[in-house]
Amino acid sequence: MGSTEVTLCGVRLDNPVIPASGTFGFGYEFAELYNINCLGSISFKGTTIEPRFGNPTPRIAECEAGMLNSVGLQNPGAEKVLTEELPRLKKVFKKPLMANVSGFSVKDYTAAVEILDREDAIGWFEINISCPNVHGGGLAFGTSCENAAAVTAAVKKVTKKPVLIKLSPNVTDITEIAKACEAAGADGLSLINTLLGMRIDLKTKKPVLANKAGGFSGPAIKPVAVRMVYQVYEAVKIPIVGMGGISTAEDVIEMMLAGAAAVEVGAANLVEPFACKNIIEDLPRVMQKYGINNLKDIIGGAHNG
Amino acid sequence: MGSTEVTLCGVRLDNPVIPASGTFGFGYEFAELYNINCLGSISFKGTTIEPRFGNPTPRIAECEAGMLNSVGLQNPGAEKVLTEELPRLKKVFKKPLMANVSGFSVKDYTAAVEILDREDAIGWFEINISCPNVHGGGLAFGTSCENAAAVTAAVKKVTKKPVLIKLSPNVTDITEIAKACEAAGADGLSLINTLLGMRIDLKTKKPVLANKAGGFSGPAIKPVAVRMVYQVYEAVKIPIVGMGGISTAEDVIEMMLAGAAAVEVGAANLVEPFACKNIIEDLPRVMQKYGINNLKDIIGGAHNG
Amino acid sequence: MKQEIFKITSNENIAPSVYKMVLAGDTSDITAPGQFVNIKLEGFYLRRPISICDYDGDSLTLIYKTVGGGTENLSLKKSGDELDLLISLGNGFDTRGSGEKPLIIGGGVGIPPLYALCKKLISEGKKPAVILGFNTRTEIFYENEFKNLGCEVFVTTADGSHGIKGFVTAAMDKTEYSYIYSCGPLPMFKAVNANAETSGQFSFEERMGCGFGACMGCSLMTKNGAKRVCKDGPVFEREEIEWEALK
Amino acid sequence: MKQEIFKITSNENIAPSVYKMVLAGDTSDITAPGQFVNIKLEGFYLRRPISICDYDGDSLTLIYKTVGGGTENLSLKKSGDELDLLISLGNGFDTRGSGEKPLIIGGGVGIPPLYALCKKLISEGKKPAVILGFNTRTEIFYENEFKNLGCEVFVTTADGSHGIKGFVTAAMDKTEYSYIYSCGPLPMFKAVNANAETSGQFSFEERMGCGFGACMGCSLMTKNGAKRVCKDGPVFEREEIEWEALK
Repeated sequence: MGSTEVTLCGVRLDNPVIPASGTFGFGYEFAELYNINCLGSISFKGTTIEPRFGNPTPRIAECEAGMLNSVGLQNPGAEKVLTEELPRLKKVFKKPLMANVSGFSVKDYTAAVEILDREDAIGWFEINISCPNVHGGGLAFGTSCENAAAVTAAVKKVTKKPVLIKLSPNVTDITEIAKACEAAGADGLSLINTLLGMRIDLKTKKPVLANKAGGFSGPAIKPVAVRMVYQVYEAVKIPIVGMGGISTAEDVIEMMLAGAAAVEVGAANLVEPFACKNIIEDLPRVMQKYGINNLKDIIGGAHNG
Repeated sequence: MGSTEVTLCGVRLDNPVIPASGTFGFGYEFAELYNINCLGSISFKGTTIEPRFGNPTPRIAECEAGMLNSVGLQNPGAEKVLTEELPRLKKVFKKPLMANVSGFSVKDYTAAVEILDREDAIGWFEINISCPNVHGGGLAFGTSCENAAAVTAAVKKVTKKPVLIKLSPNVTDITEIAKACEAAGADGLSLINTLLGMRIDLKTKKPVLANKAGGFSGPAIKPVAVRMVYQVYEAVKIPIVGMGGISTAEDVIEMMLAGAAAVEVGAANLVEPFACKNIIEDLPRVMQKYGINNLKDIIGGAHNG
Repeated sequence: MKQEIFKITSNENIAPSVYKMVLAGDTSDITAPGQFVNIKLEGFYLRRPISICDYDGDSLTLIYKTVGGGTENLSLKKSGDELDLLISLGNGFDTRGSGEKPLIIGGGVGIPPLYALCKKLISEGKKPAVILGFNTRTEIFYENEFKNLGCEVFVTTADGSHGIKGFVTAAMDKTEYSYIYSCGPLPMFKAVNANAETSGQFSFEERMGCGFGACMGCSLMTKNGAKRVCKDGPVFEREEIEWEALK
Repeated sequence: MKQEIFKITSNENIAPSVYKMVLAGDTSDITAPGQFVNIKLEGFYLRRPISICDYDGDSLTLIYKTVGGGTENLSLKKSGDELDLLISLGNGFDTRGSGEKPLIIGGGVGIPPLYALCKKLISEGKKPAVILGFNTRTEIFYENEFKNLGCEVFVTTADGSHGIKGFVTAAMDKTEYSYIYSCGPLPMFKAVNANAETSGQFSFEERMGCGFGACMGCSLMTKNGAKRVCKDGPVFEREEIEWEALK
């Protein structure tokens, strides 16, 4: 049987499958269903320095092969995440965690990272500069090279853990932002965050979401994600965590061939709570089908020749 | 029965349904199947000043709820379109046509428009500044406000017909490009062109398309299209032709509520050759279901209140 | 929560756009009336949450209204078809503080989960009264089913075509009650709350992503902070609801 | 071209990963062997083009290989299931210039459309010879069907496990011929062309968007300019093919 082991910024993962932030909470709901220690890691619910309720409801809409959300970073704030959520999560998950952090200013980011940095179980920070659902918030950092670099550099100063920057796909040239983050010291990149989308309700003749637009995720966006991971892989040397519509073991392999060193599974967790477990269990079979012995050998494989 | 009539830049259409350029050829294939005079108009195959074969094959890939193409503007060149294709098309279609024009320089665009401008049956020009499949080509115009404005202004000088500019969704802020085109004299806007996407073949471990990336269309991209039409509607005063994944009469209404004065149907024509006819025939029923008497009254309706 | 495959036993139209589906499968995970299931439907990305109307050891009754493509698809399912369900989601109703004579108030398709609740209250020796609100006579369903449980049932119709003319509140003074259980549209909740003389529980509806607490799509701000309708609810106590903020 | 609903009569596995499907429906639109149908499959965005193996007034035979999700889905269809087909796409083979003794050369799943061609040639009083190329004995299909038409049939296998060892070219000198008709993989085409002593027609395959000439997805540059494999092809004459450019 082939090996699914990969390394992300020097930290070993049993397999590259990581539930994406915002689709897995702090893991307890899933731990009721299966032993979540089968996961490569968990990117937990996006955390901000202050507690947030998020946007008004409705904040979910269905699309063809996907969904919109406008949750808007609901979370109990970094201090409570550190003292209440993570101790609970650590009871059911024994591997390094990925801490997803959002903010509205450089200081927001560094303050939240400083608090969470006290937790040894955190293996990586994933700095979200691309949330489409907060006005004047993270997305402003994700669409400007200067701002992206500023956040990256500031966060790097306050933690010794590897720092991944989560990039927005809603930009003209994602490789420019990627390169700016790399130059500012990022240890890795996560992409893509959600596309900005909208649905309109024919009955009410208004946008379905109270916030009007929302983040579009699910299998529908996978071709955009694969393209961007492929482009960024050629633009930077730091590792990429690929995401966007991954729902099957085949999708994991496609994303890794494009250049991902690990992957995150997002919307799939919401419609198929066993999605990550199923993918992990199916990986050896699919690897064998496509003649892959060692999963890490295929990272960026589509660029060869 | 309600009225489906709309007006686009002063030209009346029996209904807002227009097959999108590149998915309907010059209409003959469809005229074998049904009387295409039921269509609002036809945006014919993207025309360049010189004949083009386009990109190497394979140039089609399947996606979840959509497809990629990297055709790359195959066409016989403006002169042959004028003298061979349009006379044939005019035999089977008796309404004003939309002439879709692409180029690699401002002069390319104006030269092709000058040739096609001789054809009285052309009701509008649709200037494609957003083709994702040509290197150093149209897309460069579609991602820069200055270039978009330059093409718009130049084309406006060589024709008296209404000029629509077809915008790329692969930008950070589509409203900036839209406003630049409006300021440069555009009479209307078409959006969205395809998203840039990629699929990788697990067997060959290479991109499916010979050109690697391609334009992503189909129902999967509709939420992005609706969002962009909604945003652009608030940014400009000129009419919008909305497109991106439209496959049903409900989709037409959703896009018009977002702000489209007319719509184009693209990928749907390829998998369901009767798609436009079916949509047009279904419109009155769906209008009645949602209490719509006069289709043109709902344009931008989702912005009210 | 469990993921289970259920087999459809029957699926019938019982009122305009309202269907009753009976399914066979393992219901052992259900802990309280008022919980719901989340149904996977081919061709739709999100599951469809439907409240549980009734259940016993190996069967489940769902009553749902066709409001869009998903529920229309569900209405076309046939006896023998199988469905992938996430079962027993949400907290459900708590019957412990109901007192001797709880009042059950349901409006339209908010009525179904109150049926299993009513049965449970009766099994506990309580004497629930029931108010069922509809717009008009033709939309009425489950009046006899509640009567057959042996409770006092008041039906209201907005147009007076059957029972008491008016909204559910028009029947609230027809009976004494020790507690309120309600499920229905938000305007009805507000009217019930304005007229209520006791504590009570209200079962909420919201557009959901997952249905099991992962996505925070369906959050509701309460006096005890942000709650997930799907996981911490759908049933909330009258006292914790931010009545002024509801819209 | 027509859009027609066909009903599946049978769908059976005839070789490893190779299936034979017979469908009932209106085939009157077919004008030549070598045309293809484009099949709508639930859950797949693009239709799947499959060449027509055989047909009469009200039935159609397709032989296809499962190479991905779409064809795997097709292989699971049952007798009685209905399929939405665009029927009689492409130009098909032209039998007019074949001479008395045309040679039919097929490789693997390129073989099916040559069967209806062979029948047509025979019906026109010609005496076709047939070369069928496979990798190995277990993959062979339709050898007997061609023999039953009364023609001379040569089977080649790359590993020599049946018939003549080698590729189809190993059999090309076993018979005299007046013309060539070929369908199969590109390397086979090149080898056939290198050995061919007469004119001929070659049926091409390419990833298609629409299958009926609208999208220009499957273009092929020929000596007569750009051609659409789906509409102007799939059959092209040996003389118009840009052999050097094929890859």
